[in-house]
Amino acid sequence: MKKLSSALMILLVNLLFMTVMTAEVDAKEELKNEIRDDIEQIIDWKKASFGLHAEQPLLSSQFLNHAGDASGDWYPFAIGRIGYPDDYRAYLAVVEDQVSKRYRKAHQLDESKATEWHRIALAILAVGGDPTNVGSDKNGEPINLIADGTYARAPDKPLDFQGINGLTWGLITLDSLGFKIPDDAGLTRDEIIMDILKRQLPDGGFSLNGTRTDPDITGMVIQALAPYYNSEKTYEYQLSRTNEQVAKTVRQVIDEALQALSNIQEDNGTFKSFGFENAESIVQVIVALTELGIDPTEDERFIKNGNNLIDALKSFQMEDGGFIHSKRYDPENPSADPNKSNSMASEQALYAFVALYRFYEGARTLFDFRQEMDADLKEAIDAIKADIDALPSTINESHKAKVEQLFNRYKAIPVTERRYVFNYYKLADAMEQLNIENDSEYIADHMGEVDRGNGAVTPLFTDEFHRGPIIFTAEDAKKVENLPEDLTTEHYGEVVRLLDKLENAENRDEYEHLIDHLLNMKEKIEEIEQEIEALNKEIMDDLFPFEELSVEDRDKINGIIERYNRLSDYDQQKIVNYEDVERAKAEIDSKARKQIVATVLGILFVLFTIWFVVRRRKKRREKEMEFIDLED
Amino acid sequence: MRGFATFHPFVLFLYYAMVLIITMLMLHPVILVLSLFGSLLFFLTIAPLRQFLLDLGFYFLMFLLVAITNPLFVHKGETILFFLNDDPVTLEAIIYGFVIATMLVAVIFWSKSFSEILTTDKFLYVFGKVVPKSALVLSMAFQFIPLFKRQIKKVHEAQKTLGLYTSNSITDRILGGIRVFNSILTWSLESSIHRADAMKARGYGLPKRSNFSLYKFEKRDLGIIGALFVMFFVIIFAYIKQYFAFNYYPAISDFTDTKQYFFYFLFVFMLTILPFMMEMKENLLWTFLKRKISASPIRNKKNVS
Amino acid sequence: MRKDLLLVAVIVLIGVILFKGTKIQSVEEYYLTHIDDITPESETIKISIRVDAVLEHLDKLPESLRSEKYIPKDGIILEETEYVLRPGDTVFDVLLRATRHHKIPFDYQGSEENRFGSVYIKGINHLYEYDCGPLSGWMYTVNGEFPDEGVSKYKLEDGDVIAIQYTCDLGRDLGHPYDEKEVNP
Amino acid sequence: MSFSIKQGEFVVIFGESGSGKSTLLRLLKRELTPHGKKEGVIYYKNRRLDELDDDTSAREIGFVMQQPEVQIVTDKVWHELAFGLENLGEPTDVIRRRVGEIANFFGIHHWFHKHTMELSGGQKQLLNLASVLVMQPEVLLLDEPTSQLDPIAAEEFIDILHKLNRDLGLTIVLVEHDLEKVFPIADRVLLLESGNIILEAKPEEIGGKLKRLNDTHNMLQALPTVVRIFNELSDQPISPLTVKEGKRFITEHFNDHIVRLETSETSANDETPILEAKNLWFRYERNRPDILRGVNVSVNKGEIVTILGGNGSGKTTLLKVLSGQRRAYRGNVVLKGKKLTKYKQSALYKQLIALLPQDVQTIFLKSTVEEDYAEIGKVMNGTKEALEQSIHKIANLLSIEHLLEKHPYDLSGGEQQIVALGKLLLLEPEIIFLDEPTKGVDAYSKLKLRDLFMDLKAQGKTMVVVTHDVEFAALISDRCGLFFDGEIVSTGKPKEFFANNNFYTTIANRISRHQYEGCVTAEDVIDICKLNGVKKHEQNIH
Repeated sequence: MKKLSSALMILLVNLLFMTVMTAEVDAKEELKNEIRDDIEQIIDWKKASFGLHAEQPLLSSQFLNHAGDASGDWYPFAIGRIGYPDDYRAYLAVVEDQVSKRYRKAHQLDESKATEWHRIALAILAVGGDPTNVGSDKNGEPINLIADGTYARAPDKPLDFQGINGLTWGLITLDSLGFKIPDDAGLTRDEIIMDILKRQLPDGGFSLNGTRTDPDITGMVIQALAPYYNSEKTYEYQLSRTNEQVAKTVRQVIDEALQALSNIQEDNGTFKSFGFENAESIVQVIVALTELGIDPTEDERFIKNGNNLIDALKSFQMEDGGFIHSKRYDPENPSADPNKSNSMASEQALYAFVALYRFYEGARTLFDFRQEMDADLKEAIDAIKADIDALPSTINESHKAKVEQLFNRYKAIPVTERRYVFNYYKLADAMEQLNIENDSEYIADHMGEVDRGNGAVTPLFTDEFHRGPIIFTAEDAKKVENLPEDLTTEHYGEVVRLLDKLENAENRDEYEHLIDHLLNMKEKIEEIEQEIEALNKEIMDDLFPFEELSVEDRDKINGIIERYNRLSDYDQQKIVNYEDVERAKAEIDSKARKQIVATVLGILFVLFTIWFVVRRRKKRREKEMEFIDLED
Repeated sequence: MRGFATFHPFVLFLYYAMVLIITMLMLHPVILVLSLFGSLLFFLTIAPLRQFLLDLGFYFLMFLLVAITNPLFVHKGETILFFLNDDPVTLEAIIYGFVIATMLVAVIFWSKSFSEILTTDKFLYVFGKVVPKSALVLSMAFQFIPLFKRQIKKVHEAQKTLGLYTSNSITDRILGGIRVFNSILTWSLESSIHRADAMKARGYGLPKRSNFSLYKFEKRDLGIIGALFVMFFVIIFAYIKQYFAFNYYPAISDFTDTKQYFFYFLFVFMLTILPFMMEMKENLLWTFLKRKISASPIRNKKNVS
Repeated sequence: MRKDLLLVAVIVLIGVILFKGTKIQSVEEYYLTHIDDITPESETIKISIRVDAVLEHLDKLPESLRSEKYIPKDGIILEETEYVLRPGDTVFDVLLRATRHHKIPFDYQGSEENRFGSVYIKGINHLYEYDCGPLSGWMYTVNGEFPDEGVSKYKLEDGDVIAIQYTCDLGRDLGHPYDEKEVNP
Repeated sequence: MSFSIKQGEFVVIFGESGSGKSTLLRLLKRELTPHGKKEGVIYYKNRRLDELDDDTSAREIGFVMQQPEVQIVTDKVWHELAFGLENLGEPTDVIRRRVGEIANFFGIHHWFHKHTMELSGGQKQLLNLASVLVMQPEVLLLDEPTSQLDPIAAEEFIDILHKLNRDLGLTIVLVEHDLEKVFPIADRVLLLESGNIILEAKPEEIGGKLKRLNDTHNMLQALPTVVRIFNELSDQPISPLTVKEGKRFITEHFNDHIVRLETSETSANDETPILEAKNLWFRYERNRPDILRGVNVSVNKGEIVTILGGNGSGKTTLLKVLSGQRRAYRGNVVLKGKKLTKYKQSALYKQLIALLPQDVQTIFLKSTVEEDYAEIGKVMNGTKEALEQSIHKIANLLSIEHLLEKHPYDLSGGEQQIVALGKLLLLEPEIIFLDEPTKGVDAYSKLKLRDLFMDLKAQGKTMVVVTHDVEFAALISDRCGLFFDGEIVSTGKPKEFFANNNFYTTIANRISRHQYEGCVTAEDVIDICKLNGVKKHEQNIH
């Protein structure tokens, strides 16, 4: 009876639990669907902004022209991480071409910003490419964005050259697939971590330059440090701001940072960066939380007045599906119109939703690009998490065996996967309480696993996602023929995409003749690009400052204007400071005019003066003769 | 053949005062053009054609000069044509320059005919009527000043031949000038004693002094004064009523008002054209009379002195 | 003699033009070469131009100015706008940049032309001194205070807020505390 | 003194300068009575002069002064004429009528509207006379009215006076030093000396009476030429007065055996020209007529050359060109072998050239003659002592020591002329140019001037004199020239020069030319008459 009753009890509890569970599961399912809709809306908005239909791939010609720049990489990154069906190949082809081209220049991707490498590497991974083998540099060698973007940077442009941004994104990039850092690189993950930790502010958060927690930077730091949350390594370092000597684990720092974020969260759930509530700050905090396995809809620290982060983020969404940066007009940032969806806010919101979707789906975190875990491991981790959660809130000696057993199970999980035991900190706390020695390996020592590797598009969005053989269709061929004679850089993406498709197509032989044609086109476009670049450089180098321009520069300016006029309207947009050329032209014209007028007037002045003097002299001579007529 | 000039000096003075007041007071382009037109026409009738053309050429250049100068210094106005040394050169300022130049040239030509028509003795007469004492004083001044100037020149000449003050140094010249001036003062004191004697000898200082003039006030003078006052008051009335209001800054007024008050501009036209008409009338009369004279041997035209 | 005078006048005129400079620019060129780029990093000040005081005395204005083109209904010719503060900038420098930037007509008397030794604001947006009665003219405040110095003498600091205002009553209508002060020093 | 003047009488008063002529005249005009102590009574029409009412006094006694310019009050001729009547408060109609009347009488209506400045000296004095006469005076007082006029204008003026006296019966009292023209028309002549009337007689008796009174009296020289000649040759009390009478006197009384006076006059001066002008052309302004048209002059060292010529003929201009004040646009003036234009102005007027202008007052700048002389020190840059010395030397030479402390303006016309010349002499010039040196100089002073010129000539100074005073030219010249129509038409020694002229010649020549040749001065005539002797039958008569 007792047995029965207890069984009944268990059944009852289970039943109860089950219903609660199903209710919970239903709620999560609904949220996921909502998130899915949001993702689709943002993508549709982005497509619409390029004049594309919802059925057309986002990664098509016009969008592809932005491949490799800040406005063109985060979208493929985000949609690749969720497996939105799109033309990833095209993007990969263009971005590889871009990188190859940029590598031929003096500063490669950028003179000082390492984050250029990081962003592109992450995007390439997301669409299934290999960032360690991208196109080719001027020597024909394949380009390794990982190495060049992190440990193999030029000594005078180290990772932290651009501050905390370079460090966090460098670490994220390194950890994306668990890239190894060569022993002779002179840089270790620990060093990067410590470099980040040093920059912690007294209030627990992080910022670019300021003294108070900036939600964006703090969020990014957490995202970068998240894989090491479970590491027991204590870092001893000196805080760069206060010169205070401290010894802390990553977990301690992240917890402080989370508290700092929680402290600055507004009552409506938003964050302020530079005095403005904005969408991007919320995004960074959401992504940070998902990296740590924290559900933003549940963690009390991030729910203010019942407003959670997702609610807060959605308040920035416009009817067209896009997001605005801020609800208030900022004269210093005039592109962030409070009434118009903004590309940057939208792309960040997009990847926040992707991160959330992945989180609820139980997939790897947003910045963990490794193959999804196999079911066994996942099960094991879930079981440990459940058991840890089941530990009573007050621990005593009687639980020691249970704890030790849990710890052993934890240690059985590969080091690099242990981060997914999100509630490990409870176990660690328990062990500390029970004085059980915690001899778990330092995670940083084991993060380097691979030298190279492909990312993969995670097919979460749709099941239809598949990768068939590449067929260059008649439609594609027609597209080639439809390309205009007078090519502009506008067609660059399209040409590269078609070329790549054709070269890799199974039916390549059928359209062999188009390859040369396309190559030719590409070359032409590259010539135009070079011209644009040359013009931009000349404008920068030769025309500033205007005050020092002289009439001699006139030919040069006229030459620039002539070359500018030869470009197509689209390409003319790419001349960054053309307004300055016009200004310079005006300046020079007026200077030339000034000289002419001055010369003419000067000559007149001299002539008139001579005339006057001659007249005066004649007058004086006459006056000498003149005499009052006294009566004779 | 001075048709207009034969009017009583008072009439002439009154006329010039009115025309000058109107020309200088009302900055309306139409009025100024009318005034310029009238002054030019009249000057043409009293001056030789050659002199008239020469004057016209000269004042046209001056006109341009004045017109050009205004926009260089005044930057008011809405329609910027171009920038000169970062200062706007505006259409309004240029037009205003032309208007001012028109006024200036009109005033100059009125003044030129004024000095031709209203000779010093006529002027003195008018003045003397207003302030009787001043007429004699002015008359004496007019006689004495040239005398004084001539004496200075004579002394200078004489001193030069004495080898004094011939150097070109400025101090020397100034010093010389002062000495000469001193001696001239003595001379003028001396001569003024003599002149005082001469005046006393001729009864100056007797209590019942009268003022003689060569001019007679005739009926037609009265008539023209009446006409002048009527025209003047109509014009002033229109001015006070703002019928002649015209703005140059920041934008030039249009001419709708001008059309509306056309009637009043007619009076301005009549006033400014008056001297010319008088001349013309006289000319026609003369040609007519000449024909008559050649027909009959008797000359019946009274000689105007 | 007359010819000589004319000749001298022409020579003087040419001389003056030569001396003042012969830079001739079209309107577009002028505004093109004077647009000021605002960068968010630098120190800034704020400037506004207002004619509120005139709104109550519209009857005093000459007819030609009684238009919304010159006197906006809200009294704002330039709403408070932020500008970069360059080192050594005076109120005048900023005013000149702002009016050029917004293509607002601005007429002034150079510092060398008057006894104050400072630039004197004659007119902004076609509204000139004395246009609204004998006590009218342009005044300025910095952070709400009426400085004693001329516009080209007052050196600005980061964050200063300048208000250029038109007064119809020697500043009393703007809350200027001193009655006897000069309008627009 | 006491005297009376009848109505309609023409009385001439003469005497040495400083004899009180002007003072006497001014006493007769109440308004001009000089300050000072006055004794005695003046009656006008049997009423005391000082009891006359102002109106009558101003109206009935007219006064014309010496200088034409200073008497003109207003700027216009018509106004000047009206001035007196205005003062009397006459109504416009009356003024208009009277002014018109007088203008017609004087022939003024041609320049009725002119500015008074534009008139010539003669016209001015005429205007002064007319503007007095317009007030219809009973008595006309004139104080040396012709002294500033050229001979022709002076003659015209005297003629008008004669006409007024003769035709209108106007009472005229004339103070005059040039008696040549006035003697024939005067009714009575008074000779004043130191404030006394020492002689009062009819003009034809004056010569004889004065000679009897004192036959070396200075004023004998001031008498008209005819009277002087008569005085020397005859003791008769009634002298001829006109050229006509003089001619008759000589014809009737003197033989004509010797027609020509032998002169020992051998030109002692060397013949080297010190100043030469060749083909001078000059005009004041480009579009005005030529004033000099090819003038040729040559002046030898130590010579006195006189250039005669009418009014406005350009004599003064010639002098200015010769003295380097003006430059001829064609032709050259050569001074001591060097072109005048090559000299510096300062060098030219120091020890080389001096010019005495027509209006000598313009020479003086200071308040005493001595101070004025000291001015020259600036030019001559000698020591102070040297300057003082030379001042005294000159003063001594000119016998003007007594004038050194006086104000230049207080001097008489003759004194001014001499003092001004003295100032020039301080510059030690080699050539002295003189423009009308006898203007305003009385007859006696003229003689003094002549003596001075002779002294200077003896010192080797060269002099070029421009004048229309024919008598004076005859007295001083080595050579004379007639300037006419822009050139010098005839030159010659005075005797030949005047002898050859019929009209433009001296009175002495006119009196004697029918009988004798080459007599140009009174002295010449006296000499030749004495030489010829009195006609036999005449001797007995007297």
